[in-house]
Amino acid sequence: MRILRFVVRRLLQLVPVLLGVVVLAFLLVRVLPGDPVRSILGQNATEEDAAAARARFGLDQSLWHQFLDYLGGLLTGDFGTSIQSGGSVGSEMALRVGPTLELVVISVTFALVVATVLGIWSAKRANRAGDHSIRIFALVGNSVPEFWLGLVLVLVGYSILGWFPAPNGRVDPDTGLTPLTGADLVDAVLTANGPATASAAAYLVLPVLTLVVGVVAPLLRSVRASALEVLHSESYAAAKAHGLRDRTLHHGYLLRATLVRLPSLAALVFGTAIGSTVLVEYVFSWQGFGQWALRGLLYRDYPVVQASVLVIALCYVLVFLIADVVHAILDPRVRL
Amino acid sequence: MTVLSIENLSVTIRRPGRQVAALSGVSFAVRPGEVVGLVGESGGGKSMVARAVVGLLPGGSHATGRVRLGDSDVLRMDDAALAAHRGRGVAICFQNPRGALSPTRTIGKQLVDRLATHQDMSGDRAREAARELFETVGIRSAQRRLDAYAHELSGGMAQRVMISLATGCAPELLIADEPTTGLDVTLTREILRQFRHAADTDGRGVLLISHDLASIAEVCDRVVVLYAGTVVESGPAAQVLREPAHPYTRALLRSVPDVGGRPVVATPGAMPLLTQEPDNCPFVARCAHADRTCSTRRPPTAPVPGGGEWSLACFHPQTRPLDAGTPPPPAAEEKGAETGANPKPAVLEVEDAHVVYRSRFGSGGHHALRGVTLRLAPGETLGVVGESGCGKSTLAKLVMGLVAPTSGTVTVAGRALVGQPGRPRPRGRALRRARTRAQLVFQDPIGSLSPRRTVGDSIAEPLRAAGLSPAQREERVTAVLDRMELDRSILKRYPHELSGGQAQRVGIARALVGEPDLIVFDEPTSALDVTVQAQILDVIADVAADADRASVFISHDLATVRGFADRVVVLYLGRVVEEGPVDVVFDTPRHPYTRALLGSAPRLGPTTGSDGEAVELVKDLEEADAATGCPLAARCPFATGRCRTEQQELQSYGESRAACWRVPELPALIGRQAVTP
Amino acid sequence: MAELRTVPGGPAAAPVVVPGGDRDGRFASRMIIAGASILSVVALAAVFAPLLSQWGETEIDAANTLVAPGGSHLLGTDGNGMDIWSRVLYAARLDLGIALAAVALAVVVGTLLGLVAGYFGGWLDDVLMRVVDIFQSFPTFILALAVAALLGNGTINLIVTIAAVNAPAYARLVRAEVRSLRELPFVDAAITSGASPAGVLWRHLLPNSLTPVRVIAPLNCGWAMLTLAGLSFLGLGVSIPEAEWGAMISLGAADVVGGRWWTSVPPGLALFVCVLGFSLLGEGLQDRANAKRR
Amino acid sequence: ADSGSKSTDGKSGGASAKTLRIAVSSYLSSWDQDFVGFDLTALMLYKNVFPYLIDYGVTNADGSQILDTGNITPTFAESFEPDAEQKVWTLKLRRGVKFASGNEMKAADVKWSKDRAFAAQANVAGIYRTIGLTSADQVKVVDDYTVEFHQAFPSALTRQIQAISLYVFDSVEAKKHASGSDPWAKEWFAKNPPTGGYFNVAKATQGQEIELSANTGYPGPDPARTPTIRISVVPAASNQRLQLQAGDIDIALGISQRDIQDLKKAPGIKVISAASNRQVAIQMSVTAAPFNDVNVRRALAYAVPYEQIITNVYGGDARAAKSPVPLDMPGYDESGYPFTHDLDKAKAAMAAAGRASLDSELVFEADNEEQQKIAVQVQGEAAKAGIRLKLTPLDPATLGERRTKKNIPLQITSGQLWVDDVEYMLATSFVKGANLNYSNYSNPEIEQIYEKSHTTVEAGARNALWKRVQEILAADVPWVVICQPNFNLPVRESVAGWVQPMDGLARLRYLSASA
Ligand SMILES: Nc1ncnc2c1ncn2[C@@H]1O[C@H](COP(=O)(O)OP(=O)(O)OP(=O)(O)O)[C@@H](O)[C@H]1O
Ligand SMILES: Nc1ncnc2c1ncn2[C@@H]1O[C@H](COP(=O)(O)OP(=O)(O)OP(=O)(O)O)[C@@H](O)[C@H]1O
Ligand SMILES: [Mg+2]
Ligand SMILES: [Mg+2]
Ligand code: NI
Repeated sequence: MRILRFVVRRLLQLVPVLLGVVVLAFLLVRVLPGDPVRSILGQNATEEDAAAARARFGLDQSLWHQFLDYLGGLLTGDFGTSIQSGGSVGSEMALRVGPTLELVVISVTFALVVATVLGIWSAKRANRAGDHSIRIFALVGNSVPEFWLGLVLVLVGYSILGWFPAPNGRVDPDTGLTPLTGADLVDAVLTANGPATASAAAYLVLPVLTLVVGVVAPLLRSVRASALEVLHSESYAAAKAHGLRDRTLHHGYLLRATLVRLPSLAALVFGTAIGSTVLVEYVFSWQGFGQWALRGLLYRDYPVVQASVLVIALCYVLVFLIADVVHAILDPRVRL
Repeated sequence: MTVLSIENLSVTIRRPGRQVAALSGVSFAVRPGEVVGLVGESGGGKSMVARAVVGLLPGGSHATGRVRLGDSDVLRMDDAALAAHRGRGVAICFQNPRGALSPTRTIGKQLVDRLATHQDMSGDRAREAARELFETVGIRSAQRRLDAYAHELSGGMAQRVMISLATGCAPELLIADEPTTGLDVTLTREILRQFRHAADTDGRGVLLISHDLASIAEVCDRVVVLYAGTVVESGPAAQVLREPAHPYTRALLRSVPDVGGRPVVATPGAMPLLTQEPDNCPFVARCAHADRTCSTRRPPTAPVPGGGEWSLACFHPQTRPLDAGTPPPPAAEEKGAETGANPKPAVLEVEDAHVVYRSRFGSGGHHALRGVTLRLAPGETLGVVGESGCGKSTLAKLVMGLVAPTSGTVTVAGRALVGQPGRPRPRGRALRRARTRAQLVFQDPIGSLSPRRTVGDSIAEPLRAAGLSPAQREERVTAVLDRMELDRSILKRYPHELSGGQAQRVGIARALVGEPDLIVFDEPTSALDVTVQAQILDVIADVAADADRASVFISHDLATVRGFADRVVVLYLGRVVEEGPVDVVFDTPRHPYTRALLGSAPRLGPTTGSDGEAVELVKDLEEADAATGCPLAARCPFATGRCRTEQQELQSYGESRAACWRVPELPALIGRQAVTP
Repeated sequence: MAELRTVPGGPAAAPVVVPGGDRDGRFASRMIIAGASILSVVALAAVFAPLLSQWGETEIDAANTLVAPGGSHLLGTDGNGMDIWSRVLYAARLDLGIALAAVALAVVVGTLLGLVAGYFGGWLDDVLMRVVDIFQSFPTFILALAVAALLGNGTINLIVTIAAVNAPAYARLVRAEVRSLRELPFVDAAITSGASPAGVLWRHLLPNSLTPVRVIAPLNCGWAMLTLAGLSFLGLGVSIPEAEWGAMISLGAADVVGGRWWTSVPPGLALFVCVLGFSLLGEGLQDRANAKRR
Repeated sequence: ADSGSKSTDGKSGGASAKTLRIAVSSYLSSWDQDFVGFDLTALMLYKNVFPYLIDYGVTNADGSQILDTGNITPTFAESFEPDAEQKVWTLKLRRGVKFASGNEMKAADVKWSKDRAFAAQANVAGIYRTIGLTSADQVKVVDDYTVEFHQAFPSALTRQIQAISLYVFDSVEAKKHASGSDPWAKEWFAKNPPTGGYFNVAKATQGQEIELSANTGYPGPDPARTPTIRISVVPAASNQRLQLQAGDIDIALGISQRDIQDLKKAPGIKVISAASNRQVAIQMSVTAAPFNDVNVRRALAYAVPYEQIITNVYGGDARAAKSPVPLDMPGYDESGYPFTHDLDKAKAAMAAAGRASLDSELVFEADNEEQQKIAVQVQGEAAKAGIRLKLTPLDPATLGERRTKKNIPLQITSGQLWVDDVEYMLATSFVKGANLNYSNYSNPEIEQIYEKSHTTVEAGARNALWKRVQEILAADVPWVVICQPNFNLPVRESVAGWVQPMDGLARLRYLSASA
């Protein structure tokens, strides 16, 4: 399989990148000012207490030693122990990644669908009122800071209209959801928990909306431009000039050709969305990965920061890889 | 009875700030089973006619007149009628077939779509029909090709698919918009025959659009000549081509080089861009016979006396046959004698050079040149011919030091321009100076100029490398501009503001300005319009005649080489298959491949350039693979086991050399082939 | 290719008019004009802020905190007693300045990287692009926090941060452009004319590879502003109490709930309008570029 | 008025007497009180889920219930009494106290818990030093229900210190999760609290919500009044406010000052107010330029706009402070405290220092809106006296590090002393090397008074010492004391029984809600 070979080759290429990320994150947290252990010791701790605490977390070792230990841990899937909580970073992270990924994946997917439908619609009516208004709307949405939009949505959707649950989490605890993956909607569906599914979905609406509004504009722009290009392309003109029916034209000649260039942009958008969830999480009390990483950074919880950087980087490169594969599947011209 | 009848069609395109009168009172008709050629220069309105016929005029068009298809007027059809009309009534083959095929749908599906829409076929039956159609247009292993994508096809193959798509709609009228541009001669003939076939067997009307009168002459029943959106002449192909009456038709024909050695006569000037329907003869500015009447009144279209359907829009119809009165070219012997008598040190020496393009991943690669040996003295002009992909550009790059030989050596004026096996790698300023000794003129005149640098900058580039002061540079640049007959004001312009002809003059100016020892022309005219091509060929002929400079002229078109090359080499799949003085090779070709090339070259009138019958190659290029032995073996009708196994070396046959051991037997073999095809 | 239009019916003699064509690019031009005018207004406001407001950027009117719009405070005051109107005006300086400087820095660095990687290819390309990958996959806010914590809050650091986040995209863009440009004949022409590698890069590849950059940069400026606002929201923005829209919004955002809209809506609108200006400009330019490609 | 309480959760809405919902700003960092975890949410939860053997009593002040720091009573213990020398303290455990696991609390649990604290060399171990407890051997098990604490020296602060340190873990349960490499079961503690306090942790969803249920195994006085308390994490203050207004939560612990002013007028909500001992100050580094010059320090103390801060930052809800000793603390004496907002005097002081202007940075906690606003107000006025301040918000880690390095020229501090006594204040804040002495302040006379106070027990004599302390501090001005903000807590009207914690850590056991 050529695709498989391509994937393997790309995966190999990821190794140096991830290693670079690991090294960079490792060094970066350590050159930052701030003492990771002071905040867990209390005010009355002496220098000896601090030294003992450092020794507990291996922070008294040489940088090399620490790095090799860390790398060795990574290879066995051990992300280390959080300085702040004393718990295993791996298991804490497992709890946090699910909710955030769920949020981002749903948002980006939704944004992609919206962008595709509206983008093509818009391109077919290029330079008419409908087209213009859609583009302006997308631009407007794109120009509002996400946290601000989130706060307003909470005020309107929850406080004034009362349509959505309070921004106090991801699912109603009374529904007794059994966590599996951490992604509540997925868990609810997997455990066939009806009320939890409804609740998780209701909780998702506003944050997803916030993110979608934030990311849909570039996607829409791209789809519209591609669709226009296809509509103006010789090949589409040829198909049209041969009198093919609209349905055939749409499905056979427009859709796939339009979507060819979308995956790499979608990956980019996915990356920025992961980055900006930290704000959305704050506004909607989402308690996901972003807030966890941010807190880790504020308290210089080295293992947490390192792990979160690595995981975000991993998501990022994997999403790009997936995008490339999808692109290769969509576009027969791509040589693998 | 006519399939298509266009009556007094005028199209004006109005956009804010500009207006183009694309067509002005065009009238002609196409009958069933008839092939009508629509010819003229670029911008003449040929495609606009095609668009009007399918109802795809560009936005902002204002159209008057009628485009009748059967009983109805295409211009005034409603959406439903148009939808029914497109495909079933008319089907178009587009100019750039690879671009006109959807890149993301298999060609099989694209054809099935047509069959499903217009012939109510579906499922397996449609696929089966698609396969058959592919076979009819000459696609081998059609079943497999059904699942191919457009980008996997060669130009020729793509054009065949395009034709099958168009015929798959079962139209009454088939329009082909420049179906053979970019294809080489052997393919062109093959493709054009498909249209003749469609007219003859299916009784369709065919409208064949081309800028190249010569190539379509053979298949057309009638031709219509468009100039600046007006029909200047139309009539039976044989008559119009043999004794064209309109000065423009004559100019057009004379711009086309001919393998027979008839010289190219350039017509100065360019086609005007009309903003409204002309009220004079649009050709007046370029016409040698023009008088006051021509510039004040528009000549009406009138039948040529005694010409049957032949009609003309000119106050001064010409009657002489085309070739009369044009003197034969200056004898080539003169030059040859000069080089023979005076062996100067070679400017260019290529010794057994191989070029392999490594593929980016993994092993293997493309062997683009295999053991080419050349030697060129100052004042000499070498023609290099061969079909697309045979390695002509690679040879040019090799000479220019843009690719390094995988083995073998290349020197220009005694110096190497690039790292070569077993030699020290040239570097730095010395290398840059050495590079300016050889200059290249590119196929794509505009693309070879840096888009964001002014023309002046581009021309002065070699001088900058030579370290000249700005004042010196300016002096040299103005000198060369004068020689290229370019206006000074052009120096401040950017490439996209130039016409193709101007850009190519600039390209030649840049090549000349550093007074190099060697100039390589890589298909310098193939991207240009017919009449412009003739003008540029004039310029090149002049440059190539410089006594202290050697030139290499690369072309896929044999005829253009004949005009001014001293010697010619024929490349096939990276190998030199034949070599010799130009007239000898053209008049007595030895190698079967050379014969095939010459045989398929379009020819006007009765002149036959070479002796004997032509060789027909049996397969398309892309299906031939050069294994060991003779590269042509897979396509050569005379190939034997020995051809397939034994490497062919150049051997002398008279004044020329050819790499084929069967040369002596060939005339006899060809005779037999002609009898039993 | 042509717009696909059917030709409407009508009497035989009258000309048949195909609609469209004339509107090509008009919307793009309008967007460009609208974007440019918005930005000029903002720029003017930034320059003439002292003339347009009677209060200073950080001047405290202690007796009037959180007063509603009207009276001596056109748009009211914030919790510190600072005049919102004048702060919104002054903030334009920092916001525009940081966004433009950050994008400029990103463009310069990214372009250089992309040029070198794209032109020389080979291992250098591999190494540079992996570095770019690393930076690009590094989470924005963590990078920002790290820079802020490393260098302290301040304008320069914000510029560096936002530039670091954006530079990889430019590097990729320019590299891709250079790699396709490199195959074009004009590069060969420059080489055979004896231009040095630096000359080819600088005089031929650079100017031509900037076309997509020019289109992306305005969009990116808008995006940079939003990032800046996000950073301010996380407390990583400009130094307090300098006026910056994002910081003002994040300080005042919670007030909206209490009905004190004026602390965050005016800076929010200003930010919105400014980003919209950039977006319109960018989208217009992109439209135009696309139209040209067609 | 209570239109918001339709809400999504029918169960809790209907039985609101049984369930109380509290919003906090962040999830606790860890359940392990010894080794890690030092955020306020965590400390508050510890107070409620781990058995503290002695705790403050409750008293009524100005009509509100407050913790009585002067009255420390046994809760999970029967008694906690010293011997005659005040060196050996005997702790008698209450019988029948059950941990969440059902195990009974025994002396061994106390011993194991204290061993663990000493092993951790962190929070408690540090605090114990002040009362002469430095090693695990000093804690001795007498019988199943009796433990002795052998202090190295007698201390007047023992009860106070033990009130904040004497918590006990379920050692039987915890030991099950210990291992050779992890003898103190740290890994397990991080996620699993071996509780047995007034409440047990019924369910904890990491980062989101903690459900507490009343510990039915507590036989002592003042058991928890509400069977279930839900603590949900809502980081955005404005969201807490909206949810409180909508009736989706009953108590909002993380609401901003401005919202509190609004909520006072909101229907269905009451704001519990009480004077507090929390003091806000600016500490000046007396060992580094420019604040090593006492005149510069004076200049700043005159330049700070005290009233303006009280109005603008606290909406008037704060008491002006006129001494480094907190208001209400025994020995407080504001006579002779010179500093008010007076720019002329500030300029004069600057002139006395021989400076027209100077530059410095003012450090405060990032993400702390209150401090940020104070900083802005101070910056504005100080500039008028020629003191140009660069505002530097620092994240917790950087702040912590710089504080240990003692290299911050000016910083805003805010907090309350856990022990309501000037001796404790001196010990923590004004003697050389004290932990909260970020000013690096030291004065030989203060050191002397501090030594003397260990043995001075009579109140009058102590007050005389404290008067002198306040004179010295007013002359040396190591701190600019800004004010003492009142405590405000917005709750639903149905909430009753709030006891104002003088240590800032809510005691949830007193809370109840009427349906
Ligand atoms: N979409 C359009 N908008 C404006 N002008 C157009 C458009 N298409 C063609 N034209 C103009 O109409 C005239 C005729 O163009 P047309 O494409 O028919 O020429 P052609 O003979 O087919 O040339 P070529 O050989 O280059 O294909 C030209 O002057 C051209 O500039
Ligand atoms: N950079 C390259 N990498 C790999 N293969 C190449 C490269 N350039 C050319 N080739 C291949 O080498 C062969 C010779 O190419 P070349 O461009 O020399 O042909 P040509 O004779 O100039 O053709 P044309 O008439 O189309 O210009 C072709 O098959 C082409 O596909
Ligand atoms: Mg055309
Ligand atoms: Mg070529
Ligand atoms: Ni078009």
